[in-house]
Parts: sequence; structure tokens; C-alpha cells
Amino acid sequence: MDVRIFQFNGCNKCFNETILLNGESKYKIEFIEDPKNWKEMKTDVSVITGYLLPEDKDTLEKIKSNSKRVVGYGNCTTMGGIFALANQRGYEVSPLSSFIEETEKVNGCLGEIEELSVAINSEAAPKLQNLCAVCARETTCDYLESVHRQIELEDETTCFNDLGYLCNGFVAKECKERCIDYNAPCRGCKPIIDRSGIRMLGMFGTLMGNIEVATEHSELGATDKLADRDDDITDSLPDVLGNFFRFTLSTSGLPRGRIPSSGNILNDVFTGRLIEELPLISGLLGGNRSISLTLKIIETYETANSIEVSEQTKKYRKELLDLESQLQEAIKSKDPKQYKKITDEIRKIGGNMNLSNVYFGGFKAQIDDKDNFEDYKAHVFDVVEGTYKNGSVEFTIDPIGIVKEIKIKEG
Amino acid sequence: MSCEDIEPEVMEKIQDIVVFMCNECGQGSANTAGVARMAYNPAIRIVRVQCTGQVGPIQIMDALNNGADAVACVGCCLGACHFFNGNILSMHRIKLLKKVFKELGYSDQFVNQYTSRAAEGETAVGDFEDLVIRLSNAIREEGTIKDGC
Amino acid sequence: MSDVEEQQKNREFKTDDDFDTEFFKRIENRSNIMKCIQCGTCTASCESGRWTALKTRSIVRKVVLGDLSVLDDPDIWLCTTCYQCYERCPRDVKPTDVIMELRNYATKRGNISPNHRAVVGYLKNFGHAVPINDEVRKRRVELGLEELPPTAFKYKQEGDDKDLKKIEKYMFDLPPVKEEKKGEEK
Amino acid sequence: MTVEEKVKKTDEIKGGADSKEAEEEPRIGVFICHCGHNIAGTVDVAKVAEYAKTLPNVVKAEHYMFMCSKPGVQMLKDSIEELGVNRTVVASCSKNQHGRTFANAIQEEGLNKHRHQQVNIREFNSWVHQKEKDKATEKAKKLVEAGVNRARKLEDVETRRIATTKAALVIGAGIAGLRASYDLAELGIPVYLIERLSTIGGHMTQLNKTFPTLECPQCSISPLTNGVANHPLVELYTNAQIKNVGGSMGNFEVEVEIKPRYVKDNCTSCGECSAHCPVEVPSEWDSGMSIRKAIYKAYPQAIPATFVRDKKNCIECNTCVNICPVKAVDFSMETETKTFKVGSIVVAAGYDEYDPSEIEPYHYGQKGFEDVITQLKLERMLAPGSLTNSQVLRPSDAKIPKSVVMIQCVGSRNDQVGNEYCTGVCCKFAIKNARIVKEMYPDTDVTICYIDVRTPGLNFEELYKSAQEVGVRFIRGRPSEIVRDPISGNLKVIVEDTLSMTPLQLKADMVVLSAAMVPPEGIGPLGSKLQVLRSKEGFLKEFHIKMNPTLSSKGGIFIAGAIQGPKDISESVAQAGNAAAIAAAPLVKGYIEKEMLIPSVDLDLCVRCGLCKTVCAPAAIQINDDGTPMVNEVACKSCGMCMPACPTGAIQLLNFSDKQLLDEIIPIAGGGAVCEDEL
Repeated sequence: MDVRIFQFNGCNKCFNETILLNGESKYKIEFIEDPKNWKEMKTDVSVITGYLLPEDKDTLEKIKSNSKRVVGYGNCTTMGGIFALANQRGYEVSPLSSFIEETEKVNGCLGEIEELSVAINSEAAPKLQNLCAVCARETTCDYLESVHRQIELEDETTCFNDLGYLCNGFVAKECKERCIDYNAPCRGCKPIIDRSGIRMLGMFGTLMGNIEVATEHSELGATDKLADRDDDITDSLPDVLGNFFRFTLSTSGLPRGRIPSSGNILNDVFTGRLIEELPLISGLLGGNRSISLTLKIIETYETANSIEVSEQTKKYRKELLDLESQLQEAIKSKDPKQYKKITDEIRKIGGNMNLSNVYFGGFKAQIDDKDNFEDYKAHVFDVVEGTYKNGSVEFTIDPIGIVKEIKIKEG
Repeated sequence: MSCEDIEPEVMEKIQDIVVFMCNECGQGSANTAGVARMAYNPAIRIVRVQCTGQVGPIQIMDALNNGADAVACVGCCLGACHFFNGNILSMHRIKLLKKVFKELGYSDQFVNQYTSRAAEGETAVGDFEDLVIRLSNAIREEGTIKDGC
Repeated sequence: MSDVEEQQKNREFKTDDDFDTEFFKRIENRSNIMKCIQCGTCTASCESGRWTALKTRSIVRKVVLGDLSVLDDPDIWLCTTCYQCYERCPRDVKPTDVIMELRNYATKRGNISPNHRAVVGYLKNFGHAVPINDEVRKRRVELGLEELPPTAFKYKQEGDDKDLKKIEKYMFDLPPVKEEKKGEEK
Repeated sequence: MTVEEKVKKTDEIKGGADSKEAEEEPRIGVFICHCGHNIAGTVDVAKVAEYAKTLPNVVKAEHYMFMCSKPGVQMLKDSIEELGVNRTVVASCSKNQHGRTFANAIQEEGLNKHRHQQVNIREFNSWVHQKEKDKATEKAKKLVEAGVNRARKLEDVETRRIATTKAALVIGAGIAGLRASYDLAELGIPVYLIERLSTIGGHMTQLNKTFPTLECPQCSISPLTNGVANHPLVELYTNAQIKNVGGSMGNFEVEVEIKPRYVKDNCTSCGECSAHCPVEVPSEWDSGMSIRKAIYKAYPQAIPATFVRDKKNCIECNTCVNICPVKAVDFSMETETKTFKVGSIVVAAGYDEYDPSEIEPYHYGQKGFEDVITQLKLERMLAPGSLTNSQVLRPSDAKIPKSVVMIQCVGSRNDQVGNEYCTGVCCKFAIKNARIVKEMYPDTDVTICYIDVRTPGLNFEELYKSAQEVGVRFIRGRPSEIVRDPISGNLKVIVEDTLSMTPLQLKADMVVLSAAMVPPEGIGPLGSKLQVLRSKEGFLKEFHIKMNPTLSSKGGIFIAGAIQGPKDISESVAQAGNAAAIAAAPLVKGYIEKEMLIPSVDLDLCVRCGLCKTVCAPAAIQINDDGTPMVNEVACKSCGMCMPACPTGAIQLLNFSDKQLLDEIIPIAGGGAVCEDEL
């Protein structure tokens, strides 16, 4: 079977993952990293990865006309993914379905290779359960007392939402990456329904229903003028878009944002997010250097706030960086075995390929000597306003911990 | 400021406003306003729902996506919801939605929550006027929600 | 105006023009003040009021009405800010905070009480609300301390420091005593 | 019905409607009413009808002078017969006005009445846009289109009759509970009356006189207590508490835990046991003003007349067992649990007197401040046969006080203790007692310190006046504190007379605090067992504050008396009577008619989060063992609040589903997507 895998813009994590298909003999695989200049030829299955912009329309149509089937692989392609957060600032990252009629789509960040094989072979996809069904935590779904944004989880058995942290697990399918296992609430990369963000917004708004808020009278008609001012609750959710629509902004039904763009899509994805979410986002972004970027961001903040990390953390970080360079070799050589081996190593340390386990202060679950962990957690959440700079990364944080400006020189 | 002060060019942009009114006080007050022949902007279109607690962000976004210039929910007064707390739930959801709009760089006045009293048509009309005025302010500042897409 | 004339004037009807409700809109927690039920708990709680003419309740009432004469009222300077009324108020009106804010307004109008003005004068001149006398100075030296305790004014001579000058301007340059009393500032 | 069956039933309702829809194509008849000039004067009805004809599935579009007239309704009926119209849209007045007329008309023709869609182009359009005729016509077109869209997918709603259990349960045997029980029993309904204490009658029996007529409460209530206790249809359970409540409107199952009295019913009430009992404890009923034994009767007229043993304080000396002439005392009696099947529940759990010790400056209950008492204690002092022999005596030295100061609004109108409400009865209560004290001891100064005197209604201002006439002094000001002279022990009340702007120190031999009425202890657990909602203050929340103050948030559970909020006796009685009447209605009729406008759950989409249960105010949604929600079709009030709560949209209200609302929204929002790729 002829399989051609196209890598469009940005995120190449899924593209790299397709190396795993390389070993299987039933496929004749061609990797195309520059689809614009692709020499047209007939193909059985075209797999599209990476985020898509309006200028990719012609290329996509070309691919469509030459392929028997088109498979969108990974969130960036199927739903805009994390890069669609830049739509907040006027970008037009769009899902594949808005350009061409796709045959199959494989959601997920990172998309699961098993699901991709199923889609390529046009087998019936296995029915997946809801994430909550496989989550170890238990929910009561009572009205919340308060809403928190900080992730300092001691409790490992209660649902994130019950604790007042927003988790999109209710609208997500079970997945392999399972951020919830690393104390990171789900952001819903594999939504169970359309417009999951909006639905989740409705649900979370309802959960907050018991919290008393100030109301006011309007001068006209003397009716209660409601919902006007921010209150404790909305203040505790400073980044609604990043939390509810991290992967689905382009398909959420929300209009395109009007905030001026900085011109760089990577910077725009980061701007407006919360400081504690930065490592998670950079882990999602892919790129061959996502690990070093993540660690760079963390270290920038640590150096500026003079947060000490333990020796073990340093060791892990170094190992991760080593693995990253090895991974690049494997990608270059398109060697599935080597790729598998290295990614397994990364998963072991970083939790998953999204690096859910790598966090401010080190590694959330695996740290043995607890010497400073409580300390630097306190440091991280004691948000310090100011500008941080370290080599290729520079960012500014406002008093509530939102990234106001960020500059990342891609290496 | 009242609705008469709005400039015609702004008024022209206010074409369709979807107002979800609950079956109890909302509909009641709009009926009372009608019986009292209290004029309001014809852009106001009322949708009957059981309770404002029934209106979710889905309905609101549906309305905006299909061309509405603004959406509002009108329920019973706080503490007098006929189904206990539907108006408060709706208020919280709209609060979140407003925040989403702000984060997208839009005015937060495209969605609003009001209350009215069934026996008083003027509260419903007051809500509508307030809605139109807020919308006109938003349009003056940054155009309608449809602009620039 | 003689006393008799003034008393007679006080007995005339007041009109809306005598009140300025706008003025007090700037008071923080105004909504709290507006819900005062005039129960008198504050006055009855007032430690100072038992010995002086302070009537906390009527001060709050005047603020609710918008009676600007409250700013000229020497009573607002009698509060010792013991927060007894604040603690006991059944409606959370926070009378002590109201009085403190009234003092700020009054000060801006030059209506500061002579005693308080004197305290500010001491602070300005000596760096202390209670000026240090020769006896104390001597004692300090005997005890091996510096002659002057460390206040900002110890460093007054280093006068080039602009920040200190600035603070001095805000803190100590009180408006002059006002001659005309009726409210003109709106 | 088992859980599975119920879920299946929910599915059937949904499935049934779907299959019907598949059977027949919608044929919609649209009728535009002129309403004389009311609509036609503003809206060009002919144009609207013309436009309606162009809409898909519309087989008939007409305009007519008066749709609600006989010929108009006949048009509707004829269209069903002649053209096979199966859904009707009438654009005329509001749903409340004539919606029912048309719905009934199509029902007469054999269509489900929920297949009628009423479009309001009068109140919502022609009457409010009289000056903008073109715009009004455009708006009417859009509204009609929305109505047609909505009508296209309307599903049948079944009306079901649910048989009710002809019995009622009343919780609380105070004045409200007694009244409700008696009225229910008189309507021929068996009543189970559950009382937490050992006697019935509640707070009313503790009072000395009732305002405004200074009547004896014991005399007023005894016909009722006797009437209830002896009524053949009333089963009285004292020392009983609700353990569990299941079922819904019309058919509840209530588990009640009944603690033993340890005295059998053959007790002759001779009192020998009590006379010989060696244990003495303060009487709760007497507000601690007298002593009772460990085996006792709360007061001589108490009903039931059977004595009761206080197990907690009993030293088990067996004196009573041996002395009882009829051998009624039996220590071996055990707690029993009974299950009652009832159709309606009336909650009349009453109130507690606020404990003023929370208000620090009044020093209530502290050492040296024994002379600071509450109104209820004063009542107990004044009552006939009291420990003080109906005299007002200072608790500290049993002397007649020379000055009595009453302090109003203790625990009411006070944000600091969290009770913002005015209890409403204390002014009358205090004025009544002040007058009685002043009349008894003309030499004693009686002072009432008040913030506002609130005596609305017939006869109450007269009471106020009469107290002033006998010389009760009224001081407008809320006392800030009560101080005690450490040497003489005399109390002083510090207050500002706000009217003369004078701070006063009032000498007080005795201080009486008019404490607020607060929700009774244990109302929280009771509320959650009943699954009814409570107000911010903790009282049970009524369904609607004006229109339905007797129904709780849950159908079939009614509230009476002070459990809903502070009330005096007459208000409690009035509400109890109302509660009895509306609680009795479905039981007397024998069935409840319920339109099955209920949500259905798509179990494929359901993620088992359980939020629908949380938001369901009438507690109509329960969670099964496997986490799926189950809708109790009887309890459901069709509010649709569960819809937006569901994170996956799995729960959808019949005829108000997301899709149906979307169909309605599309035309009126402007019609179709604005910019397709973006929005």
C-alpha cells in the first residue's frame, strides 16, 4: 500500500511518530517534509500532519485529488490543535475538514500510532471509553466551593473538578498519553463530542453555580444587572481559552480573536497563558527541540527567582537533553527501532511525549529526595511579576501570572 | 443615555438580538410590556425557554454564529427563580462566556444576563434598552461581532 | 453671625440644595453606609462619645444625607479609632472607616483640628509626634544611644534626597486654615 | 419498578417519538391572526402568510381576522382533516392567552397537543413596534419561520396518570403540624404525625399569653392537640425521627425511627413514678426554669399523657418499675423503625429560639449575668403554675425587679451573626410581655429598646398603644452592651436614645432579650433526606416566594409554619391549612396527571459525571449504581436545567433539545451562518 505522509506547518511530533510505521512491510511509505514542492503522483493513502493555514489550501487540494483516501493525523491537523490558540491573535489555523473532505481523522496530541494504522487500513475504529471511566480519581460533581488555578495536588483520589481545578476529562476519550496520571488535569486533546470546549464551559459554569457573587442594579428598568464584573471565580480562571479550548479553538465555534499578533505564531501561542502551564504547552508544541525549549523556560524562571533544584532533577534534565539529541539522530535516519527505544526512555522520565511529568521544580512524581520540592513549588506559585531572560527565551509575566510577552528564538 | 441618542449608523448595525426569556417571569414581563404597548427596538427577538438555566453556552454561540448581534438571557429575579437557581447558573455561565470574549479581544457586551419581573413590563423593556445601549457602545468602540471575519 | 441668629438659621427648613449627595459618592464602601438603620449601636459603643460630644450615628447620618457640614464638625476629630462601633455594627457600616475618610476630606479643605495640626507640626519639625526634650536627649547619650532616635528627620540634613522632600510635601504641607466654611468644593 | 425498567422506559419514550417522526413527514399548517387591527394594523399579515407558504413542509398558510374565534379554530381543524396537517403553527397572541385554545383544538382532532407551536406576534411584535411597520413585518416573518422550524421536529408528549397513595406524613407536631394533620384527616386522608419530642404542641404550649388578645395558648391549642391525638385517621408517633425518604410525588416511602418511651400505653398518668424518681434535671420544656425527674411528663396537660423515661439521665434504680401500679414502665422497650407509604409530606418542623450567647456584649449565659434572660424564659416565668408562681423574679436573687429592660433585634437584622432577616414577631412579643409586666408591677420601670417598632396588621398597633398607655417606656436605639458593676452586681444597659441624641445608661434589674427565630437544630440532615433545598438562612426554601409559598422545591413535599421562615401563630396556622389543602388534592383525586415533558439520556454519550443530579432542584434525577442518571418522570418539573450542565449534551429535554432550539434560533438570529469559515 502506498502511504505518503505529509508534514505541514509547525508541530512535527506526530510526523516523527509515523516513523514507527516505517518498519512494517505492508506499507510503502514516503515521508514528505515539504508538501508545497511535492511532485504529484497517485497514492493510496495520504496522511496529513501539522497545523494548516489558508495558504496550504492548494497543496491540500492537490493531495486530495491524487489520493484515494486522506487521513488527518494529530490534533493540529484535525482540529487546529494547540497552534489554533494563536487564532486568539488573528491567525487562521484551521482544521483539515475546512479545506478538503477528509476520509478519516485521528485526534490526539500526540496522535496514537495504533489508531493511525487502523485508519490507514480503513478498519473499523475501536470504540473508546470516556477518560473518566479509566481515571483513578472519583467524582461527586457537587457544586464547587471555590475554583483554583494552582496545581498543588496532594489528593490523588478526588476528581480534579471536585477539587476546584478545571479538568476536561469529562469531554475526552481515553488515551495513551494520560496526563491525568501525572497530576496534570486533562485539557481534552481527544474530545468525545463536537464543540467540547463550549460544552465544558457550560458544565464548569454550572459547577460554580453555588458560589455567591455580587450583583448590581442597572439604571434602566431597575433590574439586576448581572454577570458584569469579574469576581473571585472568574479571577481564579485567568485563562479560559487556554484551559477550555487548548486544542479546539478553531473548531469551537468561537470567532477569531482580534488581539494584535506579535507576528510569530509560536510566541502567540504562549502569550496569554499561565506561567505554570508553560512547560506543558511547550511540551505539546513538538518541534525537534521541544524538550530543550521546555527545560529552558523552566530554568529561566528558576534562575530569576533563585530556585534551587535537587541533584536528581538536574540528572533527569540532563538525561532528557541527551535523549533529545539522540532522538534527532533517530528521526534523521528514520529508524523505527531506535525511535521507539528513545521515546520509551523519554516517556519513562517525562511521563509522556507531552512531558506532563516535567514541571516547574523538576519532575512531579519521581523525585525521591524531597529536599526542596515544597520550597520551589511555593516559589513558582508565588508569581513574581517581571521579565525573565535566559539565552533564547525571554518572557514577561504580569501580577496574576499570565505571560504578557514572550520571545523564543527557535534553535 | 437612552436608545434615542444612538446614532443612526450604529443603530443600523443592530439588526438581530436574540433574547432567551424564561417561561415564567421573562415571558410574563415581555407580555406585560406588550399589553402596555411599550415600544422597544424591533431587533429584539424573544425565544421561549423553560428557564434561563436551560440556556447554555451552546445556544448562545449558536445564536451568535447564525448572525445574532447580541444575545441575552432574561430570567426571574435572583432568589425568585421558579426552578430554584436557574438564573444564577445562567449568570455564572454567561460570566465565563464574557471572559472568553474578552480574551478573544472582543467586547464582553455581546452576551448579557438580566432579570425581570412578570408584573412589570418596564423591567423587560429596561433590559432590552440596556442591551441595545451596551451593544451600541460596543459597536462604536470596535464594531460588531461579525466585523472583520 | 451671632449665636442667636445662627440658632434661628438652623431651625429653618433645609432644602435639597443644602445637601450634596454627590460629594460622598467617593467614599469607599458607600453601599455599606447607605444601608445604615440608625440603630445607635455605634454611639452607644463609643468609648470616646461617653466623655465627648462625638455622635457616630449622626455623623453617618449626615454622610447619608450628604450634609457637608459634617466636614466642618469638630466631632470627627474626637474618634479614637478604637473600632468598637465597627465591631458591633449590625449592618457592617464600618463607621470608623467612614470617619477616617471624612478626616481626609476635611483635611483637604483645611478643616484639620488644631490638635492634629499641632501633631503634624511636631512631626514636621522634630520627626516625632511627641517632641524629644533635653532631658531625654541627655538620657539617651548616657545610655550610649544616639542623641536622636532614628527617624526620617535624623537625615533631614542630607536634604538632597528628593524622595524625602516629596514625602515631606505630601505628609506635612497641610492646607491652610480655611476662613470660609460653607461648601464650595464639589 | 426497577432501575433498568425505568431507564428502559425513558428510552421507549424517546424511541417512540423518533419512530413516529420517521413514519410521517411533517405537514405544517401556518395560520396568521389579524387580531382585528391589533396585529394587522402593524404587520402585513398577507405578506407573512405568503412568506410562510414558501417554507419547507408548509402545506397551508392562511391569515384570518380572529384565529381564536370559532371559525378560526374551525380552520385549524379543517386543515388537519382536509390536508393532513400534522403540526400547526398559529402566529397570534401569547402562549398563555390562546396557546391552549389551539392546542386543545388540535387535540380534539386527534393530534397530540404538543404538536402545536404558538408564535407570539402580538405582544412581542405588533404591539411594541407600532411605529415601525416594515420592521415589524420582517420580524413577524422571522418569528413565523422560527415557529415553523420548531414545529417541524415537535414530538408527542404523553400525558400520564400516576396513582397516588392516599396517606400523608406530617413532620412536626407544633401548631402548624397539628393544624395540617387535622385538616388532612378531616379530608379523609390517613395521617402519620411524626414528632421529635415526647409531647405535641410545640413552642405554643410554652407561651403564657398570645398576642394581640392576650389569650391563653394552652386553652387555644388543646382542642387541636386533643382533636389530633384522638382522631381515628391520625397516627401519632412521638420521639420519632425521619430516617430515610424514597420515592417521589404521590408515592413516597418514608422510614421513621421511633425511640421508645419506656412506658407502655396502659399508663394511667398517675404520676407515682415521677414522684419517687430520685433524679432531678432542668426541664427543657420549661426553658430550664424548673426541675423535672428522669421519668416525667413535660407538663401536666401534655399529650400523649403517657409518661416518658429519659434514658440518658436515668440511673436505672428501678424505683419507677416497682412502684407503677399498672406495671407500665418497661426498660426493655427498643427503638423501632417503621416504613410509611404516603402520597404527600408536610414539613412543619418549626423553629428554635436564637441563642444570644453568640452576641458577646450582652453576656447572655455568663456568670454574673444570670439576670439576662430571653423572652421565652420570661414567658415561662409568667405562665400559670411556673416555678416562680407566675411572678417575675430575678433569677439571681428571686426579687421582683424594679426595672426591666427589653432589647429587641437580638440575632435578627444582624449581618454579623448572619441573620439578615427581621423575625417579625419579637416586637409584638416584647410589647405584650412588657405590658403584662407593667400591669403586674406598676412600680417597675419597663423599657423596650428598639430599632424600629414593627407592628403591622389589624390589632397590633392597638397592642403597641395599650402598652404605651400603661407606661412602658420605648427608647429608640440598639443597646451596644450590658455592663455589670463588679461591686454591686447591678446591670446597666448602654444605649443611645437616637431620637434625642442622648447616650443613656439604663439601670436594669433584669434584661430580657428578644431573640430571633432560627431554623431548628437538625434541619440540615432532614432537608437532605427529603432532598428539598434550603434558603441561605437555613429555612426550607419555598417553590416560589409569592405564588407558591407552601410547596417546597420538590413536588409532593409541602412546608408549613416557621420552618419556611419566622412566623407568628396565625400565619403558621394559615399556611398549614393551605399546605393541607394542596397536599390533599392529588390524594383525594387519586392520581396525578403529568405531562411527560422530561429529559431523556443518551447513554452512549453520558460520561457518568452526575452533574445533572446536582443541578436538579426537584431531585428528579437519581444516579444508578453504574453511574448513569435516571429521570424520575413524576418529580421532573421540565425546567431543562440539566441540559447545559451536561458536558456532552447527553441529556436533552423533550421538545427543547439543543437541535430543536437551534432550528428556532437560526431564522431569528438572522438566518444562516454569517461567515462560514470562521464563526
